[in-house]
Amino acid sequence: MADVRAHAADSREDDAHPPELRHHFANLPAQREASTLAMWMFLVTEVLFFGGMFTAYVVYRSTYRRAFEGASNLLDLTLGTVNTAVLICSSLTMALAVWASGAGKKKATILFLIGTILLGGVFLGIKAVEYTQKFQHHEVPGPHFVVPLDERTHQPLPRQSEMFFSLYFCMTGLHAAHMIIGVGLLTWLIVKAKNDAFSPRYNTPVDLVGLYWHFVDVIWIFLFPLLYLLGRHTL
Amino acid sequence: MSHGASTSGTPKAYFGVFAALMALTGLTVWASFLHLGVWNTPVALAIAVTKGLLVALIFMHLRHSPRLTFFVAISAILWLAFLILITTSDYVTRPWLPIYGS
Amino acid sequence: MSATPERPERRVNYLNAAYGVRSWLLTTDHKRIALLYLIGVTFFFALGGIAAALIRVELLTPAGDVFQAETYNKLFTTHGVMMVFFFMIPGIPGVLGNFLIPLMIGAKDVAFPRLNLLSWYLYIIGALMAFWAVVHGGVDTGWTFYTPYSTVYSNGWVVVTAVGIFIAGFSSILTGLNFLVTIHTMRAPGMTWMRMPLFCWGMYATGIIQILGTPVIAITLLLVAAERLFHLGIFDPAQGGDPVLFQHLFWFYSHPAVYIMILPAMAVISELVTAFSRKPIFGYKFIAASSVAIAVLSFLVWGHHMFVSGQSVYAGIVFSILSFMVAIPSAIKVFNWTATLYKGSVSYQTPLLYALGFIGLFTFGGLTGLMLATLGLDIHVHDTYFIVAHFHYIMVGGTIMAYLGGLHFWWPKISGRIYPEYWSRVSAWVIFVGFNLTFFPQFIVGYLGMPRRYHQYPEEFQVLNVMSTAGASILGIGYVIPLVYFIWSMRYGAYAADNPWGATGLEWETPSPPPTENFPETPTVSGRPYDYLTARDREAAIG
Amino acid sequence: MPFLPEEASSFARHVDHLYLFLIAITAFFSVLIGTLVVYFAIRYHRRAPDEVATEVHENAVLEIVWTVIPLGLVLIMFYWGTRVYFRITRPPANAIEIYVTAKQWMWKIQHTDGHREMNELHVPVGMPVRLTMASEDVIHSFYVPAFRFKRDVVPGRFSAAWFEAVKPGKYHLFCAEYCGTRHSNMIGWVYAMTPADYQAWLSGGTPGESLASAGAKRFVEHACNTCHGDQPGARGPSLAGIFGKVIHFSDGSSRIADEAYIRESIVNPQAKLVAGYPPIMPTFQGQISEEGLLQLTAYIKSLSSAPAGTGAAQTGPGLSPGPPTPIPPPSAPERKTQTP
Repeated sequence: MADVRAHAADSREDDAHPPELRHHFANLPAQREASTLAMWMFLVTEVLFFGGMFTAYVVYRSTYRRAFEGASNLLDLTLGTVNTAVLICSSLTMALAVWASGAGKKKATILFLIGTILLGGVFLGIKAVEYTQKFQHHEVPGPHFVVPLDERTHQPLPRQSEMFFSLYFCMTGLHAAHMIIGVGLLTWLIVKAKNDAFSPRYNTPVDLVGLYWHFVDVIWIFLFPLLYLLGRHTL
Repeated sequence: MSHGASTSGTPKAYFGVFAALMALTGLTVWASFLHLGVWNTPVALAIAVTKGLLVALIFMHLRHSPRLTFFVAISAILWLAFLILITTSDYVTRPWLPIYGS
Repeated sequence: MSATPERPERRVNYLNAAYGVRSWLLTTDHKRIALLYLIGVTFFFALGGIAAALIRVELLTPAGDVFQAETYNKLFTTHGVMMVFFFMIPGIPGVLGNFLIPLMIGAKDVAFPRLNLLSWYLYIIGALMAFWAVVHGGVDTGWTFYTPYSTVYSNGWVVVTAVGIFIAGFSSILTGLNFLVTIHTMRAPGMTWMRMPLFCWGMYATGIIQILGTPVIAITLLLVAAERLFHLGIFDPAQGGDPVLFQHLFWFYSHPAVYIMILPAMAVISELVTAFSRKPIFGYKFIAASSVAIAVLSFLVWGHHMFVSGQSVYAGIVFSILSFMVAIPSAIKVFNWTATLYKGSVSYQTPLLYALGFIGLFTFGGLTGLMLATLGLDIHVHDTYFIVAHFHYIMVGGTIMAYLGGLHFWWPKISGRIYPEYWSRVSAWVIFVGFNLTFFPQFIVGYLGMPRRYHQYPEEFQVLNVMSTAGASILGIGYVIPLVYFIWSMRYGAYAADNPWGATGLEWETPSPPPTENFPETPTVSGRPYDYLTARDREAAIG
Repeated sequence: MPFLPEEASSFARHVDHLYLFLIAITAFFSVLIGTLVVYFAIRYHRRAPDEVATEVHENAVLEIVWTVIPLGLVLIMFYWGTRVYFRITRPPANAIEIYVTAKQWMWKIQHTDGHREMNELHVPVGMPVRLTMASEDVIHSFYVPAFRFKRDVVPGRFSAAWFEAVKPGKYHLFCAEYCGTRHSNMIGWVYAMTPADYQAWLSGGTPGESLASAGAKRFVEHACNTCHGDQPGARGPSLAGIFGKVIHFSDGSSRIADEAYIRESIVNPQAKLVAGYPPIMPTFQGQISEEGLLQLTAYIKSLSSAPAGTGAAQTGPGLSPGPPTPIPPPSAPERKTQTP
């Protein structure tokens, strides 16, 4: 996803006269408005990018309802809930970082950015734990997949539960990839913040990375109920 | 066109949204254990949509953004709806084929 | 034509502002990036063209005696992938869009110049990956990658090609994004939406499709690659997957993609017809609205590719009626172009020959498209040469004609030179004749039942196939001639004035070729678009 | 007409009439636009280099006219096309059942009375024929241009379509959906024969074991009868007489039992649970070949139409099924049918 970093890099702009103003823009607000509009359009492409998998999820869940409900109950609910909470906290610290950079509080900005990275790291850590659990239980789709047993009836789930795990790994895997890119962007922001790149007049890059991070959080906000909670009522 | 600090909200607003999101997460987990029959999924989706709106409007300061950004966000939801609804309409209407015609 | 302009060499322009490979490969000037796209797009058009020539050679005889079946399948896949993803989709937006949009709206450059250069690199990386796959054994799935053949049974370089198209897809997304933000935020003072040239309206509509459509094929190809690498079963029926779901996700993008190909062509034609009738366009608002209407409606019609594929009867009916609705804005545009010629002052130069060719062939291609939207008929003609003929009439008869027309029209602005008028008219006619001889017989052989992608076919179809191959060779020659004289004109062509055609538009108010910063100072715009001096204005001026 | 293939099926005529209507419209508008464009280009040719055009104002009425007229024409096309489509997609009740299995690069065709053919299909003229098709690997498409008949054969489900030959003859059979290396070799012939010839052909060749009886064996082999064995209090719903009837499910929805439903219930039984029965049936996804699924479906259908005994093939009126004979020697030599 090199384009995301380059995209944010492009709107970072540090050139002559007011240092951050690019030669072809009239003034800083115009440049900020253009960059924000571009970021929102990029987020539209991300919505449709995940949208393809949500379509597959909707179609296969209606076709193989029991398999999906049974397989979903095998996911670790506590880890999922904790992950959701962690991500919401990271969204909070990210929003505060954007506020701090806009208010010119350099130290607070850096602290909040570090907080966001740590929370992102915790999220990825929990994801890694979940993935290793799946590997151990042979719930990873592909040749080594073993049809798991239903939580309640201890009967083997329908074979199509493998489809649920295929979608689970594709969706959460792509989400995790976006998280990793987000963490990369945040570390780059911290480096710039240390060099006094941001001021109340110019904090566009922090704002844009904030938009991206909040978007990744919204994706998880939808992934969590659709993947973890769909079958709980059958228990 | 607002710029600088005024585009982002106040910390107080952020903590309010944070609390709401945490509460809604708890709510959706709790609600998933209830036997609401066919209503389980709509309830979960409604909660997720509320959380998404909270994040978008306040964390992503969509409220203060120019109208154009608002349209861009709406177009994402609309096209996602086109993709999902029209595709599922094919699957829903597949068994409607009459077996023995007139 | 004004007196022979003084040699532009002495004046600094974007071509001689800097020399050396670094100045080209690291440029952020939208005009240079347009030329980089021109080189890349021409190279991959040549590749696709060679594959097409070999296919036509094979189809001279009913028996598959020139190539083995495996090689033939790789040839038509290469032709499809190269032409669709690496020529048609980046073609007009990358070359003419990049060069002209900033000039037409009076801006110094696009909104994100470095992102623009990144788009070119993504395009080249993606295209070269696909080219590498072709050289190392190729892909035999067809450009549509239908599963489960592409995921389970094909042993070609599907993953490398899919990732190549995925990367080139991002180039298309970022180009669309760049154009949308540029048109929204960087129009010159006074350049309201209703004073913007129709070319920009067409590119705006194309940008909408690029932004909203491309991500879906990106995820679809990613899922195909994941399925091949990790043996997932998302589209594999043996593990519960549904191949028709792949077709839904694939065509959700790929039908709007054909509008990514035709909308820029229509945008060019609006400019050509106006400039060579020396008359304001007829129905400006209707053409602009039609472009955006096509962009939106194009996302609702993809099911007409799947009438016989097991899609439900009722979904077929819904897609059929919606496909008819999307045809209406195209009809409105054709009528408005024709009305623009009425009472105009029409001059026969090559761009106009291409424009007239476009209007004729696009009308015929569009109407055969209506035949395919008709449920009762599509059952018989789906996956036959009737379909091949239809989309070639739109893509070759439409988009490539418009692309060449646009290239000739703006060549003086791009290179500061005039192309040879005689040779360009000859090649225009050669292309028109060669094209019709190639693809009209395919309508007939298609309705007679010859299926697509056939390496060998029954004897009774041979006569029509021989005609088609004959036409293809003429068409091939027709395409080589412009390549020769455009390169020739770079060095030996006459110097072009700033406005050789006397056309309106901000791009004609800059020198040819324009300086790097386009305009000495940002121009202001007033009055209606295309306000050509008309007879009444002249009498008013004299009176 | 030289540019139309033979009209050898009942709906071919309707498709061709629709085609001629659409050609007329295409020709009319292409000629109209072509001549207008050329005429304007000549009539208003720029004679002097500084000649200017005459002002022509926006004309909203004209715009509305050339929006409404295409809209009207397009709706006519849609209506006519959908009417022909309904004729094509609605199989009549008394059609002959023929099962087709598409495999990478060949068509295996089985008649209900046990006749098996490779890349060839013998059908009587004047009788509707209903094909139930399944694919063992990739997507194929059964395409008979002379019948204007085309249906994709998607793996993982049954595809059903019908035609009725009206003219005896030998017609091309193509695979229309790209299916791999020898896609262009997956062709064959459809022989439409007069009923007398068809009878001769039927009784001539020695049919193998009928599909329904093979299905009965498989029904026992997979222990389906342990639950679906018709005895009272069986754990699974009885399958006698369900074909073509409406089945009510435990979540309140209901559906007509067709081949697709039977196949889905074998491959993915948890999808639709018959009211009053627990979801205990295991999935047979990937354990029964396409051939086996066809045989089981034929058997279950035979339970619905024939009141007594099993294995009696469900055939149309006037066509007596071939006598059940022991397994024939390797396929009898191909009989050359006399086409008029």
